[in-house]
Amino acid sequence: QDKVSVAAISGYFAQGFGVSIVNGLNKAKTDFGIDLKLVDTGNRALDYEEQFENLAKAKQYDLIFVMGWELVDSLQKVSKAYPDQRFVFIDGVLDDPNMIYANFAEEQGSFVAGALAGMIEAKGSEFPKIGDGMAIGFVGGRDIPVIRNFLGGYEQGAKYAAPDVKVNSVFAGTFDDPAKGSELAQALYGQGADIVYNVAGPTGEGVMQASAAVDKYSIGVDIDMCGTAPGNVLASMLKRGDIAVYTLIKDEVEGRKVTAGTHTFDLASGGVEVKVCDDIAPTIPADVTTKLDEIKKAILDGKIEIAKAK
Amino acid sequence: MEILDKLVNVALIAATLRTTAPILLVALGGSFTTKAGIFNIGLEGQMLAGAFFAVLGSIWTGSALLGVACGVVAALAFALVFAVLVVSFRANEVVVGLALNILAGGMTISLMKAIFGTRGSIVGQGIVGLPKIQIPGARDLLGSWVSLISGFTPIVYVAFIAVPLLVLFYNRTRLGLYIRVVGEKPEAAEALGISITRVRYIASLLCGLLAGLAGAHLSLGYITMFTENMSSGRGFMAVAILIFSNGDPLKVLAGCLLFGFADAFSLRLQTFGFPSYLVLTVPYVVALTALFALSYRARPRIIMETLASMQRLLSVDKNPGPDGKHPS
Amino acid sequence: MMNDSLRAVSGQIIAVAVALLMGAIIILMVGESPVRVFMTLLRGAFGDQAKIAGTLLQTTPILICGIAACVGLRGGMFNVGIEGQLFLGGFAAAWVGFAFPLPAGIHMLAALALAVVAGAAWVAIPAYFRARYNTNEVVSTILSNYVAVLLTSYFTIFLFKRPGGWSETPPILPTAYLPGIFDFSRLNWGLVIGLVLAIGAALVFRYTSWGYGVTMVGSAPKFAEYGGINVKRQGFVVLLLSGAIGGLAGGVETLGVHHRFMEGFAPGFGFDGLIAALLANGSPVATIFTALFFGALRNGSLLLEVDTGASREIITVIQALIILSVSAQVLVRRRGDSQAGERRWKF
Amino acid sequence: MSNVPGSPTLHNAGNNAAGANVAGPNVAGMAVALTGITKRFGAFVANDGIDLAVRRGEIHAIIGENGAGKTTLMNILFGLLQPDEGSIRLNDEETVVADPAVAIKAGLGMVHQHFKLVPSLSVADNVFLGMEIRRHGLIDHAAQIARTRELSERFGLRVDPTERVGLLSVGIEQRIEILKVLVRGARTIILDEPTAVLTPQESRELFQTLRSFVADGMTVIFISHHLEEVMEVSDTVTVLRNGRRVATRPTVELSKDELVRMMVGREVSFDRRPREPQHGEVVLEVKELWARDDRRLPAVRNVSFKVRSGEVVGIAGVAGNGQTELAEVLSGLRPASHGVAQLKGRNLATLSPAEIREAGLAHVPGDRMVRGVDRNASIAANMLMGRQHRAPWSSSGLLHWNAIGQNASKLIRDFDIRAQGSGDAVKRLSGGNIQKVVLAREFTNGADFLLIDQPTRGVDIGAQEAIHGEIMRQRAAGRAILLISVQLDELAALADRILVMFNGRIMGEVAGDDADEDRIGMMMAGVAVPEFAAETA
Ligand SMILES: Nc1ncnc2c1ncn2[C@@H]1O[C@H](COP(=O)(O)OP(=O)(O)OP(=O)(O)O)[C@@H](O)[C@H]1O
Ligand SMILES: Nc1ncnc2c1ncn2[C@@H]1O[C@H](COP(=O)(O)OP(=O)(O)OP(=O)(O)O)[C@@H](O)[C@H]1O
Ligand SMILES: [Mg+2]
Ligand SMILES: [Mg+2]
Repeated sequence: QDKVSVAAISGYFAQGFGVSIVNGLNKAKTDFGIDLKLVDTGNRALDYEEQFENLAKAKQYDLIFVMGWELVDSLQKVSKAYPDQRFVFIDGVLDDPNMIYANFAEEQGSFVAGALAGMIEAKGSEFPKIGDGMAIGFVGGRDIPVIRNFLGGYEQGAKYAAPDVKVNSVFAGTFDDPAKGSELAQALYGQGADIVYNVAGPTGEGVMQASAAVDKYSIGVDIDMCGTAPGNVLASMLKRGDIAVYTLIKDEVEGRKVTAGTHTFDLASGGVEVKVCDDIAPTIPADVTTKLDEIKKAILDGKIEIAKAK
Repeated sequence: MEILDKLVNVALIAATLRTTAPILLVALGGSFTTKAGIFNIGLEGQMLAGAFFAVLGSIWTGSALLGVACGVVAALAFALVFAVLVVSFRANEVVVGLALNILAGGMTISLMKAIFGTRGSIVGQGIVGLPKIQIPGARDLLGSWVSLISGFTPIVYVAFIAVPLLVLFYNRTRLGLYIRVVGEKPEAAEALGISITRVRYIASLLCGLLAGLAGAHLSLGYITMFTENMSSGRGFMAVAILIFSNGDPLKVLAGCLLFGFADAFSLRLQTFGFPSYLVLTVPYVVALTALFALSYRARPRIIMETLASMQRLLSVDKNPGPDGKHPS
Repeated sequence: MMNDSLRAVSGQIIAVAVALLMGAIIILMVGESPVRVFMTLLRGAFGDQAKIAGTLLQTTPILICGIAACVGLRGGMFNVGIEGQLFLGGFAAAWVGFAFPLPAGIHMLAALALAVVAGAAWVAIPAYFRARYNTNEVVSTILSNYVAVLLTSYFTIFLFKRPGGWSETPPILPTAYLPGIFDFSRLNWGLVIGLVLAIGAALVFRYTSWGYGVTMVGSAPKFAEYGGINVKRQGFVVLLLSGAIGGLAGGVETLGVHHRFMEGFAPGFGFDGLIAALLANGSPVATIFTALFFGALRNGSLLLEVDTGASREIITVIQALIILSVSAQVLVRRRGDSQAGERRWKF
Repeated sequence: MSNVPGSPTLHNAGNNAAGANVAGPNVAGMAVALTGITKRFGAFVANDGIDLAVRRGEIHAIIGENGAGKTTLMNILFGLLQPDEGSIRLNDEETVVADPAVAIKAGLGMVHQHFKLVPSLSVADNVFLGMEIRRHGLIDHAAQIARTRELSERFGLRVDPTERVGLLSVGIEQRIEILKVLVRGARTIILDEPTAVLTPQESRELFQTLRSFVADGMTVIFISHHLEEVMEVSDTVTVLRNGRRVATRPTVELSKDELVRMMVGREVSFDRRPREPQHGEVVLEVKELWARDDRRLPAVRNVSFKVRSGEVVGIAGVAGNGQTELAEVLSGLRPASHGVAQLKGRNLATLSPAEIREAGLAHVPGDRMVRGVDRNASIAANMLMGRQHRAPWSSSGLLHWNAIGQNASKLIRDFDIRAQGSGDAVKRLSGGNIQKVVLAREFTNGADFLLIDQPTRGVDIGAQEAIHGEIMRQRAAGRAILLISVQLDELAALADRILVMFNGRIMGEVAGDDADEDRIGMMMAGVAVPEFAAETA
């Protein structure tokens, strides 16, 4: 087989999860020498279909990775018009049987993150920097279903592991305003939350920096954010877009043509995971670690059902 | 009551000051152009350019201050282009302002891609942020109120100190006076040999200076990173405040505080379960309400006018007419 | 006369050329070939039937928003809130489209009508305060944009979200679709609506007593008042009309292209339209051409990203440069003129 | 063209066509000498090779028809415009007046036709604008106020330095303008139509001031359309016509008639018009009318009068004493706060401006640039205003531009408007011609009541004559006319009765035939003159 050629299209390459996908694509490019084309959709719904067509008409891409729910409509139309073109839809499953899906279980990772945060908050002043607010926080980007899914998992995890801990959630309404993220986080900290989980792209960066400013804890998302505020980042909930695209491309390069169907990336496959930051890990009480492992196992065994947001 | 305590406290005031500072700075910048008779809708772009180049400068030089300087220089460049087109070529200021906003958005993204290979945000990468200033002894004096005056990055102080300085500037310095005259009555300035062109250039550049500072504050002070479109409408907000304050520094301050407060307050409201999308409209709705209320108030008021006319009647002639009794 | 307009047109062309030259330099600087970039742009905009249709598709909302802006400008009103009116109009049309089954044709007209009403209603308060208390409409409409976008997001996500999937309303019923023009493109009758509006507006302004009144209100309000024209009412009506057309733009997008309302679906069209109208100096007919130009740039840029290494933001930059250099009108303006002179639009 | 040998200085400058033909005994040199000044606006030549020499210590009047190029010439002299050709010598020194700063430095000062004061600043700030007194780098407001007070006392120009200019009357504004010029150490003062807005008393005071200036060795150049003034106060007169200098002569050698002839190239009679008393029915009746100004203060107070058809009722008064507000109430642009005004028996308060026009009002507004025309629109479009809903200019909402254009062309001919065609933008016309556009529109729409506000303000004498003739024709045609003017001679020439307004009230009434300038002047200044006041009481 000659050189594998891959395109990826999204409006979110700039943000956490998108960044991890771009990382995976770039790694694949270095490792396998594939052709890679990144197309940024921007944010005008009118443009999407034309962009898909431009890619499909080129007839040169073996796989086209698509990320973002707002693209679904255009994607479905174009994939119907170009049935030979293989599209990989990342982060969801549609009802089109001809498509390849890379689905993530962000609610599982968020559940674990919620459990971790809840248990640590419940420790109160036994744990450094924790007050007696018995609350943890969540800052979302826009109030959209994907983000709600994170929040849902987080809330359920906290409730499961530490029923007394309250979850305060807020949304910035934008992914592009770190200053607002910082203010939101400070508002949450001010109201007694000691740990804030952010799922808000660049807005979330503000949350991480706010945790450093007030010396509380934050939890990163999508990629490893432990470096942004050392000592104040408790953990990162990794959503390994990089692993997903890399695996699929690897299959393709090695001659196992990726075929229609759903590929699930969850706790079990390492597609989502909670990474406790190295500088924090030693301070985590043993009972928390133990309980966390139990929870992970229970999820893997299907003993814990996590409701998905609609 | 507990809810109220949770909502309204020192932290809220501190947050108000933080949210106010960037808008205040950029609005004070716009005050120069507004006073000079130029409608500058390009504040947003100047601020964005300032934020981006401040981060670049900070990375390149490893110094936050030099970063700020870079941001200011970039905003000044935008301001200069604005001035050349609007003042010298007399282009429509709204077109130029909007185009410069578009340019700033496109340029920062293109440059980000060219320099860092990514779109989106620049985080880490060796950006040096501005330090927070702890005022020595403040804690002993003020106790828990200390967070109202201590612990901000330097540009926040600059923003608030700029207000009285601008009052002084407009009332007591020659340049300030000329800026006002050029805006209010350009023929007068021209007839006296005050160069309208020069004054408008200077006003535009002063505006760029403060807008650049505001941008640098956003990316090196408020937080330490750059992200696409991170000015997030603050420039437009400043334009709104400028119009109803007419560029007067004290009114600008009042408008910005109102806005900053609405912003900070609404962020807190969300934690009580109001839908985020509705809560997020609060600052804009507050600004709109203020705008409408102020213009409603500016409408002739019967009591005031009757008083005034009675006063005048008394002072001018002895036999008052029916005015007191028949206000229109 | 002829000479004047000829000079003006050649001025515009040279201004665009200057901007393209600057653009070429920038393209060189980011390591691409300007020739290739411009050829790709051309191909992307006019390369084949489908591309031309795509360009016209992009032109449609810019044109309708541009006409909305023109109508306002003619009456001395700066409607910077077209964006918000478009969002509300789009949502209103979608709502009629999915919530009220009606016979074909009537359904579409009803949906468009509600879009128009929504746009007008959204600008009504700023318009009222502008007319009655002289409240600056630039500010009030800019601010109401933010509210409109957030509000439609709220409607979409909290009240009418389509079960599962992205934040969008349920799809509208086919009875409400605005018919397409070709089967190979999403181009639809919205373009015709835009063209009719443009030419209609030009004719109304030139050839009706009402249009004469509006023009006078816009260019010399005190004179119009003196001449017996009700300036306040006319200003109110003009803003309302402008808002109505803005709402229509949203309705056309929803019914003609997307067939549902998506949260944040069309950022910037209002501003594009406003700039197109300003570059056309408030003339509806000239706006057809400026809108087409912007539409072509946008559509061309979509191919650019696929076929070359340049990013679409380069086009944003070039677009901004074009606007700047056209606005400078380097050739048609005399430089030594007094700065004290009046400006066309003053705040 | 007068061909008089040039003065020695000008001769030395290599120009023998200059017109300083006054050889006073103490000619030390020329304060100002312009040579061959030409200024074109596009194809139009506003100044055509003008030479002008002004002796030090004289009052030099410049007269000419509207659009003759007077203001243009002064603007060039003061550096506000650059000449296309020609040179300027100030105090015997060749000078390129690149901008007003150069002129000011050379000792020139200019009081403009339209005042250039900043309303939000105090009197003192305005006076010192551009040359602020500073201490430690900051403006010293106290010192400026003190200096202004001192100056105003020294030159007898009474002002309160601390008041905001926006609140002051036109007469005081002019004093401030003159103070501005003085404080800059001007030795040569240019005044462009200084008396157009003043009362006779104020004008007289002004002339006294000017006299005292020249007595101090200063030089005054002033532009005026009032020939009596020119005769009374100037030493030398320069006449411009069509952008050229026609003559420069010592005033004593000239008669008014000669001046007029030189200005317009023909005779103009400016006498009282012959007229028969008319006793038509009452068209306008105003009863106990009150109205407020923009600051919501009473501006019209308890005014009552009637205007009959075939009658011209004049309203005299210094600008700003309620005339504008009265006119606005009568045209429906301003609500009355009390009292009634009836047009042919219909209460104006119940009608919109458009309905009042329908009911039979024609209005020549005092502020013609703002109210009277759209400067950017064509003459035709301007002449359409108010009749855009009427046949034959429109039908069922559609305009008929052919008819509109033809009508405009006809009016351009009938009213002798100097324009290239009905498509010309109004802003290209001179002040007087713009006024004729307004008059042409208003006088031809068949209204029974003509409300005419300052018909000849800033209009040259030839045009004045034409306008006055037109007003008398309208009177003869049975129109009721309310004529508001600050020019007493105009009122005396045209009005059957003159009402004098002061501070919003009617101080008294005089029959047009025995109008007495001094008495009216006293009433205009607010001094009650018992025998007249009695009539209206
Ligand atoms: N004629 C003029 N036209 C335009 N701007 C002027 C004019 N004269 C002064 N300015 C501006 O006013 C400011 C003060 O000018 P000036 O020449 O008085 O400086 P200065 O005496 O050194 O003032 P300072 O004492 O404040 O340093 C400068 O910024 C200058 O650009
Ligand atoms: N900026 C300009 N552009 C074009 N034409 C002009 C301009 N300024 C003046 N003109 C024309 O030049 C001529 C002379 O104008 P100017 O103002 O000097 O006349 P004037 O003698 O002062 O008349 P008036 O007594 O009416 O004030 C007029 O016909 C006028 O229309
Ligand atoms: Mg003049
Ligand atoms: Mg004049």
